[in-house]
Amino acid sequence: MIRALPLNNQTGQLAAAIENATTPNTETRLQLYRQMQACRMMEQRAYDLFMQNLIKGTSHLALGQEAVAAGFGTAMREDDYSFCTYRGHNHTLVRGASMTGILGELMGRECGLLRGKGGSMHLMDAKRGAMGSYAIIGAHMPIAAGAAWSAQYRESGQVAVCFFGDGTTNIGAFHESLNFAAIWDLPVVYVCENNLYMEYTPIGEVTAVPNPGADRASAYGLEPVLIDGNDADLVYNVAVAALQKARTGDGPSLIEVQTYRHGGHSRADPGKYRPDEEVAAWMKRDPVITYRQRLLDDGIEVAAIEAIEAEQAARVDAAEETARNSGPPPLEIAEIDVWADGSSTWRN
Amino acid sequence: MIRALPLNNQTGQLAAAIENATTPNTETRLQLYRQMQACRMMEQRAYDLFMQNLIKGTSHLALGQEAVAAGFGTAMREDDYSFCTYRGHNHTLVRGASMTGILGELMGRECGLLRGKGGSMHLMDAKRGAMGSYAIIGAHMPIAAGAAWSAQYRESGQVAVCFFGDGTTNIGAFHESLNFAAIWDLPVVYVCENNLYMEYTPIGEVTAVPNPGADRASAYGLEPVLIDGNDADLVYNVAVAALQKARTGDGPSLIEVQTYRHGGHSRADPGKYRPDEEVAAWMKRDPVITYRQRLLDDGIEVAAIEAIEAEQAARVDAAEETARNSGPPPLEIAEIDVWADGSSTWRN
Amino acid sequence: MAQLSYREAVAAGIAQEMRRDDTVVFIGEDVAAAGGVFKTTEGLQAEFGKLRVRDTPIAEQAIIGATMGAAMTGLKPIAEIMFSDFFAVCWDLVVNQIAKTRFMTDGQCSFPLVIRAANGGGARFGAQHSQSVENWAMAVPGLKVVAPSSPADVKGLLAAAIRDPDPVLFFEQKSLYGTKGDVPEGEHVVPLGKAKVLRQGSDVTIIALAAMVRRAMTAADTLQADHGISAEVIDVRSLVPLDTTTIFESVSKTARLVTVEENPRLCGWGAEVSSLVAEELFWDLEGPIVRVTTPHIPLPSADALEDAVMPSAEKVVAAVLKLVD
Amino acid sequence: MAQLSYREAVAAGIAQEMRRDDTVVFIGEDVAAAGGVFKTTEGLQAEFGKLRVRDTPIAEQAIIGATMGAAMTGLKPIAEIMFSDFFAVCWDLVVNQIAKTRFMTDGQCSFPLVIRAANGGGARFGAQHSQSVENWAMAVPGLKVVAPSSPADVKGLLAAAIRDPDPVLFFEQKSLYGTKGDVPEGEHVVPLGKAKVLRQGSDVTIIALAAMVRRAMTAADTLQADHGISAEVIDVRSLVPLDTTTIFESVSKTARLVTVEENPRLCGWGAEVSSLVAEELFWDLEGPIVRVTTPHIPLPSADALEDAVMPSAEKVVAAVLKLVD
Ligand SMILES: Cc1ncc(C[n+]2csc(CCOP(=O)(O)OP(=O)(O)O)c2C)c(N)n1
Ligand SMILES: Cc1ncc(C[n+]2csc(CCOP(=O)(O)OP(=O)(O)O)c2C)c(N)n1
Ligand SMILES: [Mg+2]
Ligand SMILES: [Mg+2]
Repeated sequence: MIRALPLNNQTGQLAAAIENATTPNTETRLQLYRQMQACRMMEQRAYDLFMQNLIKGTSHLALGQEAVAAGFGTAMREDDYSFCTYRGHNHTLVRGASMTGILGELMGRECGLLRGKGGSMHLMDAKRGAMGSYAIIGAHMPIAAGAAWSAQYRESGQVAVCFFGDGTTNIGAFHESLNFAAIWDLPVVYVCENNLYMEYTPIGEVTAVPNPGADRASAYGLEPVLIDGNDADLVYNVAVAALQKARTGDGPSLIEVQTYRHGGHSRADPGKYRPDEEVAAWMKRDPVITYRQRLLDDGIEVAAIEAIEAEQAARVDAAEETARNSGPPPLEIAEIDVWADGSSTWRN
Repeated sequence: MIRALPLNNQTGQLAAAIENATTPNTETRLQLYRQMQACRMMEQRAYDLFMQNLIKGTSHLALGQEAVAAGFGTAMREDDYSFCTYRGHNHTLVRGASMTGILGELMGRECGLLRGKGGSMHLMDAKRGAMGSYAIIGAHMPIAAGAAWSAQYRESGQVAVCFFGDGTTNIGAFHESLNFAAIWDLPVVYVCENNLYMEYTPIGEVTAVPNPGADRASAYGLEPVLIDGNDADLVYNVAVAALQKARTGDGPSLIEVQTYRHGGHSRADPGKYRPDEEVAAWMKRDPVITYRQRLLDDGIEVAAIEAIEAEQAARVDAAEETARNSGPPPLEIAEIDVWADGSSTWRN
Repeated sequence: MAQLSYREAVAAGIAQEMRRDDTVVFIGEDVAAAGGVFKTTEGLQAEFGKLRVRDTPIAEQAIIGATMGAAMTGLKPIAEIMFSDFFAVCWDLVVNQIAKTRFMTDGQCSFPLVIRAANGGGARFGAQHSQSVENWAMAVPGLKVVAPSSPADVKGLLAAAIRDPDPVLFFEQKSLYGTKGDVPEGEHVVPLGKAKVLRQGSDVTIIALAAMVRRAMTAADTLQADHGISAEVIDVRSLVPLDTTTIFESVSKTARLVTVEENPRLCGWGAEVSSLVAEELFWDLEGPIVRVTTPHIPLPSADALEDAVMPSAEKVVAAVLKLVD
Repeated sequence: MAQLSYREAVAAGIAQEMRRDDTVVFIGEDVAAAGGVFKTTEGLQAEFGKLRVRDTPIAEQAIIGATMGAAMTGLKPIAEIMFSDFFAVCWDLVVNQIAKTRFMTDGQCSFPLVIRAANGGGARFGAQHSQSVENWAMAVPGLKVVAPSSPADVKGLLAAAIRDPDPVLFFEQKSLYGTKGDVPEGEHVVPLGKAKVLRQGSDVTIIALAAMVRRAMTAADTLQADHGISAEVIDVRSLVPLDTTTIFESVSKTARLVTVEENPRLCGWGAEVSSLVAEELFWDLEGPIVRVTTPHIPLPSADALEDAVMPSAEKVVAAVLKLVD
């Protein structure tokens, strides 16, 4: 069940945890499935809403990558922090953010999580520990380290989890953050979602090592970890181990998960630069469909699975409905909340 | 004679070259000694000039690190490019820059290499391939990659050599540059002069790995190389090998050399944070004094050595004399040469 | 004349210069095989090959640093920063290295390079992908700063920027990429540092840049039609060098100045031009100098909000009316 | 009152706040064990321990990013950027993340943080260690910008900046570190956003910031003594929020304005103030608004050259004489 991808010298605390992990219990697995379906259905709906031109601007879907958000989201403590990118709808949703808020934000409606001020690339639900989506590559990595530093200083036992892509491993902020987190033993888990492409360019063409995350771990004294990111059980187990490690003072982790986005990089991109066979091979490894089959194979009742599907489908319908009926944000809000006093005044 | 410091997994093209290298010939060795003495005497004189308050602003001496500049400077082709830092007097001198120009620049005189416009941290002698001294940590690393890219594109066979410190390995530009150089197979040699301190902080306190340069090489698919940087013969041999590798299209190298600065970080710093025993141990490994003894032990005539010493002492005296007699730069030059047309005009 | 889009004019300008000078090379993220995320550089790699048109990693410091190193050693590189907001991740290379090294080294090196970037709002991309940051660049000695408003200027000014021996930051307005216009077919070069009087007028001078130029023109039409006010409209085109001759001539004639800039209020290029006029043409003025800007806020993402805060033709009209009344 | 140097006032301000609030923490390069390269933070680690006062690697993006992350999760961090020129290596974190995230997220998070930096010229450090970059920060919505001119203001404004719930960039003028002045002994807090009239006058208003304040005062003395001109001198102290009330009151009275700023000419804070006055107080003015700035060049290193290009009391006098004559 637990399948780590082979990697040289992959030894250490996390490798041992992966080795010894057992299949999550049924309740957890159903939650993993629920989270994946929630993400999947929400983003499919978002795609439909683009097509109807109800979502303006850009948007970056993570269709095909749901097991990562679901695995970590399920493993995290409620008060843990998460930091993600413009491709962060799912990471935000799994922390408990309102689906209406997410779809509303994509549509630029008043009911949006940010009332339309941020847009699809900047989702945040701070009261649920979803500490924001950042649209400039690498920027959130040191910010996540800072949240972890704060947790460490306050001895709160919280952990920060930071999601980013393969392409992000080549920017300076990646390097600074990893070194910084390592020397201060910060409770932060860096999750590199390697979906094989930085926008339109295959990651191998711009990266000096085959595994952009895992092959860099030793540069920070960290254990190299590379796993199948389409396997929700595995992601969950690794997440549990890395969160535990961070929570008990054993410092940061860098985890590379291999996955694939089903569509293009962003709204504007049909993703045609990818070989058909590659796409087809990965579609076969669809994390939602394969997990559903695995649950059935493992004897979980189809009724339980279908109940989740129905419940999430209804949730998406309701969210869309509410978002559609929400008006545009009041224009006044464009000039508030630059400052903590609620104003945008720069003079007296 | 050739002593590489032990490092795990140190295998590859450069390790093999170090293994197989022989002692440089006598002419080369006398040149190495000449370069080291030139650097040593010039910087000692610079120190005296501070004390007389003839050098304003800051200044960063590399007393104790001369074998690195000498080794590379001697191995480089005349048309190769070098890029260095604020601690770059020696790297500039060994490329053939005028000593008068260097001391004059430190003193802010008209005879300065930059006529006083740049100061001690920005020495450049472009026509000799000394492509500048950069005072913001890490910035020159991608610039050196660019010069190497240009050489590669023009098929000129030139190599760029880029010197930087241990502390520099923790900044983002380091990471971006190494990855960039590696994927494009650029003819650039990155030389990390590990003098154990980033300013006043021991490098180990702020770095996640014991060897800040060598332990990062594998993150860029490069061979880890760690050598004694106080051994001019060894530095020279490694430089020859790395330059050759770059010139023949085998791409970049990252070479960590261990060395030590005898004085403080900069003019303002007496260097008191360093344990006395540490300083004493390194003074015993003074690259100039130990090399002199080695040459004698290897049967080189004392007369040849003393001739070099006398010649360089005279050179420093002459340089100081000329610089002292040079006036302040004409004030008009403060407002020229922002643009290639010689002007600083921003309006018509 | 050919009809080209603003987007197509980018590739046309680069191609024109790459054909005549093989030291011109071009790098950036997804610019080569994919032709750029805004499709501005399609066809260049096919025509000029993989050595001259290259994709890079996400590493803006490496891109801009390499561009600088190449420029000081014999090439004429062009780099793309995908969104001008990302200048912030490589600002040191731009402002501390590229802008200063020639001066600091007493003129030992030149930096014939161009950095192109998609700039400005209107695409509902949110605050980190919508900024107008020409003023960031204008504030730094050693950088030339250009921002075209039409396809013909894109091609001609880009060609001039590539030929220029100094570093040029070339701001392409992303909301204009789809707009079309006539572009001279053969070699086309528009000198840097020349503003363009787009419309003659006698009552007020309106100066604008990039996407704001059309809004200023629309405002001028309305002012004429509805209020009988004759506005002269100037497209500044280049902030450095700044064509104070053309601007001053106009203001001396109309005695009134309104600037229209997309950037947030404080320290924009409009402030600089206003302060120049307030210092040098004070006695010619017959009224306050009014600046129309985005308020001093980050740009909101929702379409309704974004439209509400950016300068519009209506806001320009209102500003002029307040001034001329 | 105690006599403190500008340098000592930094540590005094930080210590005052760290004593009253243990969520205040402080990080930077060589700031802790060594007390800072300018010796501004000596004694802090000894008093507050290694967890509250920490040395970092050379990694400004990590420093500022961590500061942001800590601020949004319950701490009140202070970070040092050793030289303000180095803002360029972490500008994205400052301007795109810290400045915008509160606004973008509809106010979900606050960023009670301070970034201190040694700013400005006069130390013969050359163009990469001598810039005055307050105007870079002023141009970005979401940042408060403070630059004290005296030890008392260093302590009091720094304390206010630390208490402020918004991000404050605190520019310490490195050429002032050695200057001394009276500083109130007990708790001392000077509110942000209040300019200070240092000298009353009736003929012209001179506004200045940081190191330029003394030069403005010297100029005012000379103007009075040698020319019988009565100059009012205002220390702006804070660029955001900007105390237009105090400035406008003064200009309404004197009808003439001279700004003195250390940054290079284009798009400085003086341009902003000038444009505000040219728009809102135009009818009160009796002459042009004159800006005294460093020319639009990088700063040269040699003492003779550096002194020649920076604004001086003589240049301010000359500007006023041209204006008042
Ligand atoms: C500093 C910076 N450079 C470039 C971009 C444009 N950009 C947005 S997403 C992206 C690709 C990111 O690839 P990866 O890290 O693999 O994440 P993925 O999109 O695959 O999830 C790029 C280059 C950016 N947002 N920020
Ligand atoms: C971006 C940046 N941050 C900080 C500094 C200040 N600074 C100058 S030298 C230095 C230490 C550099 O250490 P290292 O790389 O080991 O070089 P060394 O001085 O030992 O030669 C620091 C922090 C700087 N110049 N640039
Ligand atoms: Mg990717
Ligand atoms: Mg060092």
